[in-house]
Order: sequence, then structure tokens, then C-alpha cells
Amino acid sequence: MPATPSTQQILEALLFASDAPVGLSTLVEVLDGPDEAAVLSELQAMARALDEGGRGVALAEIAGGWQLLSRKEAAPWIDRMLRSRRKVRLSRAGLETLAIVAYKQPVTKVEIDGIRGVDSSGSLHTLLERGLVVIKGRSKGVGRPLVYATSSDFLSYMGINDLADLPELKELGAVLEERERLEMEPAEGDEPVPAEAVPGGSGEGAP
Amino acid sequence: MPATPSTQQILEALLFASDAPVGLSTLVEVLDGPDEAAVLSELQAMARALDEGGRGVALAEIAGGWQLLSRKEAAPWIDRMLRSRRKVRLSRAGLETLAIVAYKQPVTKVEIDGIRGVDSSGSLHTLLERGLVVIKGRSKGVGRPLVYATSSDFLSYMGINDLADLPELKELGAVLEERERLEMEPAEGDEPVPAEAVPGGSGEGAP
Amino acid sequence: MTDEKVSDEHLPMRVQLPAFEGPLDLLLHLIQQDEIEITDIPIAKITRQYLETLDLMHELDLEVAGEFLVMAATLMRIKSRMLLPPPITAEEEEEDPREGLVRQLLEYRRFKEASRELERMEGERRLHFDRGAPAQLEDPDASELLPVSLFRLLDALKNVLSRQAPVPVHTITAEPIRLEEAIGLLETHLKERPRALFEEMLDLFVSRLEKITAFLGLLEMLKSGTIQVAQEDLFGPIWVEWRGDAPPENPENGELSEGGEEDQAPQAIHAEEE
Repeated sequence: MPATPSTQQILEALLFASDAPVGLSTLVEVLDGPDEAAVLSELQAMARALDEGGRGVALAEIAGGWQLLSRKEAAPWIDRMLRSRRKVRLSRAGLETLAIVAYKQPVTKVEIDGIRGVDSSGSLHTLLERGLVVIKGRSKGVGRPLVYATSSDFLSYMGINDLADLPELKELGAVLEERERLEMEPAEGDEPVPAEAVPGGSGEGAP
Repeated sequence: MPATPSTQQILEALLFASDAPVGLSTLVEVLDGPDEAAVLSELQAMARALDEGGRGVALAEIAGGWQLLSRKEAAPWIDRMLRSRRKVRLSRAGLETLAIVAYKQPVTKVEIDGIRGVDSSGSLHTLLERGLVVIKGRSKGVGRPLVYATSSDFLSYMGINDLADLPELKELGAVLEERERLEMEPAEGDEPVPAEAVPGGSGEGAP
Repeated sequence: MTDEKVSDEHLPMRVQLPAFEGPLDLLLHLIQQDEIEITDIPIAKITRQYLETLDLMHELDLEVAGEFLVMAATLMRIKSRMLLPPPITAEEEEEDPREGLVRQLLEYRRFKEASRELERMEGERRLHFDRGAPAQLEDPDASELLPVSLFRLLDALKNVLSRQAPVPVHTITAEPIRLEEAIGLLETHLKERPRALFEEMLDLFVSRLEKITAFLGLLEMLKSGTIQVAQEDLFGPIWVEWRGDAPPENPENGELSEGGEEDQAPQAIHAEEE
């Protein structure tokens, strides 16, 4: 390695030294030379090179920054090495609560409980404790209840860059629209709705 | 990347994800295929490839194990990155003291010590230094002790606009108390709660 | 009303009962199991199955949360309303008694499905490991504090209060004041009244020890340039003036003299203190 490392080398070293996403602006600032566009194209080149070079790590754009991550194909071996040193996965209750917060944020606990039909204190506690959900402030509504939102750790936890990267629940919109249409129609007794009028029961791949 | 990763790839991923140098014997055990001599020669090949490829990282044998490290030539940049991002965590004692000041302000040190049951000079000092807490004046009480309050920096530190936005204990009561008991088992409900704790199913108005 | 297959009335008496997140989860399960259209629930049948499941949960010694019972009552109420004859006037459109429940089920199902999607993403992300040994700076004179969430703050308060230390014996020993506390108090005071008499400032401090500390504080502030000290004539009163965080070399205020007096003033106070 030459005395003065190349941008590519510095970038790799920087990303390598970090266990969390590093923002593009931080990289630009630290490199103190190439502009944003240049750094971005270096990053893209690095991502490609890592993909093509048959390497054990990959460069991902996540939670608004760049981070090196091990390749998923190596997961079984890493699991074996780290054994139990990992955080447990979220419970079903936790995931339900998280989904409501993610899609309806900012949201109050009363709203969450209402949708789940069950008290969500325990799951909310876990989500707050793990930093995936934060108290965002207060709603303007009556009694000014606290509102909850997802954190940037949530993005990183889900491996996405942005809330807009959450899968769009087209089907949900469809369900509601369908409901509204049904409500418009005169209620013809209890006539069953044709099956295809209502999206199927399970959430299989929406287009 | 092929479905079955190469030994080289697995090795890189293992060394990347490990939080300490990994011993040769551990690597052999985790790989569960090639023998010690083979793994050693893979490691040596990887070290050479990283050296010759002008890469930002290097593979080194330290403390009886193998570890991937950023190249030392990149150290100044890494230092700069860490410095720009470097943040310290408020200690537990500091956080407790801050919580008491936030919720009981204006409050004297004797009161804080009384609540915490220990001397809080150190934490109070840190909080003053950090500008999260300020001396508000003197109490009218015996000895005219100093009284402490939170600063405006505290508000921005917590991400709120107003002290009134601080959540109250009773407001978050159940969420604070109730830890999901499962954690281990991914499919279980929230802890049962008395019926009146949950609005009859739908999310009707706040208290 | 819809065809309720009376034949198929046995609940699957599996020993293993799936864990239900709540009454809505259980209802969805029953509906899905019978392949019933969610918008047209055969309420009598579902109610029966629901109650049977609750019984089973009791038998299996599972805790049945209150919400399950609330839902049972709701189901029975809907059932009885369904039995009422339809309104006589055709104009008067009565809402289907199941309407509210259906809406709730659909809404819940939306998020249940979303949660499966999140679960998939979580699983996918967990295959990728973060760097295990990130670089760290050694010197701990850190510049910035990591943000703390409101939850952590409140949690800390809760912990502290639940520890509830024994009420301390109130011995009124003078609390030794720290230098930075003294400076803090002086600053607060000076921000309100930017020009004050030296003696007046020291009066803020009670004990002799505190006064000395305050004096050291003033020295410190002088050094850092946040205050200026001036004496109008040789044995006249000494004034302290607040200069904020402006750099010390900025002699704009003509009325306050700079230079040697800064050294002199503290001396005067010092003499007085002795």
C-alpha cells in the first residue's frame, strides 16, 4: 500500500471501522477532497466490486447511510461462531405493534390497543427498550396523549433506507376501498359478497 | 454469489462479524470441513490478497487469533470520522439525576440525594458541565441551598419543545411496568390485563 | 342468512392450541379455518366456536385475558340483534349488527399481515451481520452526548422512585459548593443584571468557603472573558460586567477599562475577604 492511500482504500477502511451506517455527508466531510457525487460513485463502484469479487461482505445503503454487512450466505457459519450472543427476534405481538406504529405513525397507545383489540403495554415496552420505537411527543387531540413513532434504528433493524421503503400495503387500501363501496351500496340483507370482491385472506405478494 | 459460499468468503464474513481475534481452532471448528493446515493457508492467502489488492483492510494475526483491521495508513481518516460522530452515553447515575431534575425541578441537591439514596455530586457536575442542567438560584429553605433545573439544551437533547411534553409516569404506567414476558418464545400474546384497561375493542377517545 | 354447515361443528380439539394475540386474532383464526368470508360472518356458529375455544383455553390452564371475555359478550350481543326481525320500512336502512366487528377485523388483519412482512424483513436483515469490532477512540474526553430517549429518562425516574431510599436524616451541614456551580449561579445572576457590584455578587454566597469558591469562580470567568471587572476610582466600588461568550479581546465598552485593572480588582476583593 502506498504511503498515501487512495479514496477507495480510505472509504473501505472507514466503512470497515464502523458498525452502523455512515452518512454520505460524513464520508464527504471526513475525506475532505472529493465532492458528494464523486464519493457516491466511489461507493457504488465499491458495492459492485464487492458483489463481483466473490467477497464475504457487501456494501448496503441502509437507514440513510452506508454500511458494510456480512453476506447472507455466510449467516449459518457466523451464527455458529457467535452462538447465543444475538438479540432475540421480536415476538408476534411485538411485530404487530411495530407494524401499527410503522404504518400509522405518529400513533397513540389507545389507537394501537384499539386495532389489536388487546393491551399492548408489554410489546410497546420491548420496542421502546430496544429503541425501535420512540416517544415522539404529544398529539394535539383531547388529553394530549403521547404519540409513538419508529426510530432510525428501526430502519437499520429492517434493513431499509427510508420509511418509504416499507412494503406498500396495496391490499390494505384495496380492502378499505372495497369496504367503502360496500357501504355505499344498499345493504341487501345479508347477501354474501362474491369472493373476488374482497382480497384474499392472506397477505400473499401484492403486485 | 454462488449459493454455496467459498471458504474464503465464509472466512472473511466470520472475521468481519467477530468482535475479537478468532483463533485458528475456532475457525476450523466453525467451518467444519477443511483441516487446520488448509484453513491456515486460506488465511495466509487472504492476507496476501488484501495486501496486494490495495485494499483498505488487512488481515493480521494478533493475540493468538486472526482479525481483520483497517489499514493503519487510513488511521487519520478513521480518527476524524470517529471524532465527528463520537458520542458518549450518559451514565446510569447521570440519567437518574437528570430524570429527577427534569421531573422535580426546581430541586436541591439534598432532595436529589434523598431520592437517589446516594450522593449525586458527580452526576450533577457532569450534567452542569454538559449544559443539560442549570443552577436556577437559591431555595428559600434553611441554608439557602442551590436549586437546579433543566436548561433549554435539555429540551433539544430530548427532542421536545416544551417541558409539558415530558411524559408523565402514570401516563406510561403500564408500558413502563410491563415487560413482555416471552422474549424467548416468539409466539405468545401480551400479558393479560384487566378488562377495563382496554377500551372495549375499538379505539375510542383518550381519557 | 348464510349457510351454517351444522355438520361441521366440531372444533379441532388439538392439544396444541395456537397462541392468540387477542380476541381479534382468535376470531380471524376461526374465520380462516372455516374459510368464511370476513364480510359475512355466520355469527351464531362463530360465537359458538369462539366460546368453545375459550373453554378449551381454560381447560389447558391458559390465562384468558379480559379482552377475550369482552369480545364474547360482543359476539352474543350481535347474535341476539341478528335474531331481531328486519326493520319494517324499507327506507330505514339499518346497519348490519356485524358492521363494527367486521370493520375491526379487517383493520386488524391489515396490520397482522403487515407484521408478517416486517417479520420477513427482520429475518432477512438478521442474515447480515454488522461489523463485530468497530474502531474506537481511546481518549474519553468526548465532545457530544449520545441522545437519550424520553422512554429511558422516564424509565430512570421510575427505577429511582421504586428504589425509594430511606428518608435521609436532615443534617444541615453547609453543602460545599463546587466551582462550576458557583460560576453557574454567578452567570444566572449576571444574565439578569449584566452589571453588578462585586460585593453584591459575593452576597449570593452564604458561607465563607462558598464566598472563596465564588471568588475563584469570578477569577475563572475573568480569565475566560465572560465578565469584565472595573473600578471607577482607586477605592471605589468594583463592578462586574457580563460580557457573555464574547472573546476577551474586544474592548468596545469604553466605560469599563481593561488591562491592569483586571488583575487589580480581584486583589482588592481578596484583601476584603481576608
